[in-house]
Amino acid sequence: MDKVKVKLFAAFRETVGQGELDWPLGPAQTAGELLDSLVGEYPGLAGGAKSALVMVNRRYATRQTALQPGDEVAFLPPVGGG
Amino acid sequence: MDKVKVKLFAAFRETVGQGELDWPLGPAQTAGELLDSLVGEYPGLAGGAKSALVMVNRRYATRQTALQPGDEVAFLPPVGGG
Amino acid sequence: MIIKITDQPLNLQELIDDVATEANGGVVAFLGVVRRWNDGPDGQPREVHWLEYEAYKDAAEEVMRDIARQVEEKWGLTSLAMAHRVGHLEIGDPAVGVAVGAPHRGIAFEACEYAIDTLKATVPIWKKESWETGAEAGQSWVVNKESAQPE
Amino acid sequence: MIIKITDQPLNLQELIDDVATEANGGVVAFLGVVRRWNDGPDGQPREVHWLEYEAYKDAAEEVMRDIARQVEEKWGLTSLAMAHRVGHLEIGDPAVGVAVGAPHRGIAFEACEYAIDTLKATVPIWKKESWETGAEAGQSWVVNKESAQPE
Repeated sequence: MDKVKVKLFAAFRETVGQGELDWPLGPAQTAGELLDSLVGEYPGLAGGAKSALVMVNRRYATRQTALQPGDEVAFLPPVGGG
Repeated sequence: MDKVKVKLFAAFRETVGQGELDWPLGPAQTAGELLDSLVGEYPGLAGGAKSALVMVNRRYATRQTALQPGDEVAFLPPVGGG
Repeated sequence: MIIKITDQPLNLQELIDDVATEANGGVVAFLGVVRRWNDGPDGQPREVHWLEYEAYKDAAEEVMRDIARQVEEKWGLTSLAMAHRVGHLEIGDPAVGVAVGAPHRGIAFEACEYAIDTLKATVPIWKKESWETGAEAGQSWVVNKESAQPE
Repeated sequence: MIIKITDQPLNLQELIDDVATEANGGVVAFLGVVRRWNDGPDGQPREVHWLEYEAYKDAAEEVMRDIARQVEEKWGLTSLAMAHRVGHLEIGDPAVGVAVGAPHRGIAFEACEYAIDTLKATVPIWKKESWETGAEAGQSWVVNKESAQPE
């Protein structure tokens, strides 16, 4: 089955218990759909999912961005650098 | 006779040939009047006198400032720091 | 052009030297230092014990390079250097440094402020704060009010 | 509070350390460096060989202290450090450094820009430039366009 690499940081990483997951990718799946499937598996993500930023292959993307097998998809809590 | 110390910098210092002068002070003389008497003695100052800034005792003053014996009076070309 | 996420202490002089060229007479630098007091979510000040910064390193450096490109597009003739530290930081430790060199200082001020504002909104870095108020203590992820929102 | 006219090389880190307190999370610094190219009075660029800065030292430090007081009055809760070098300077040498620390960075940017703008208008320091254009060469006192005018 096709897969993507999911990266999780900060509060999301703590909720899931790890910073990186291999995750199955359905046909023509978008980043938003993938996030929904993650929340289904890890309900603790539900609260933060709405404000999550999305990156695909280390570039900002949106929930509408279509994913390809092998993509690196990151869900980011609001940032706190500086 | 009462005197003031006159300080000259940059182009004014070069025109006069020195950076410090003891200068006679007339009764109730202002900084502007003192500058006029300096220009009388050193005509090379005439060109720059109009744009000269005035300090009395190391504080900005005006041509109307009345001088006291012993004051340190400085005539400054436009500044160029930074 | 120095652009980096690092777990080593920041050296602002290194950033300044990187942007102070023979053509750039004005260098403006910003240094963000860990403060002892920070406002909690209720607006009340909390005493900070330490911070722990975490970054999505490769992506963060890519976004920082984007900021440098935006600055060059907007103001031209500028150079920018930027570094952010990650890991455990104590009070007084520099967390972020930005230096901008430009032929004239007005541009350097504008570009440096734009760069740090944009960093705080968009660079994927997170900060966990260990705090106490006297009555309470805890560890919290602290979000920038400038943080970008999802579309 | 470091406020000084000096004939020694400037150390910006010293100024930054002076204003980076536990309360001041944001430090903005300006460094003015001798450029190789500067516009002559006709607006054409001239190559600079060296600069010679001269100051009315005691008065200059007094005016710089005034600027620090103005910054504190206008923005409060800030700290300012400022140093200007005098004597012979070569291309690339720092001539002036200003650092402002404040609890929030917006204030620090505003106050630092105000401080260097006001220094260039009012602090009694003069600059002789040794220049050449290829066709001509000379030494000239160069005036800031910001310089204060007599009342």
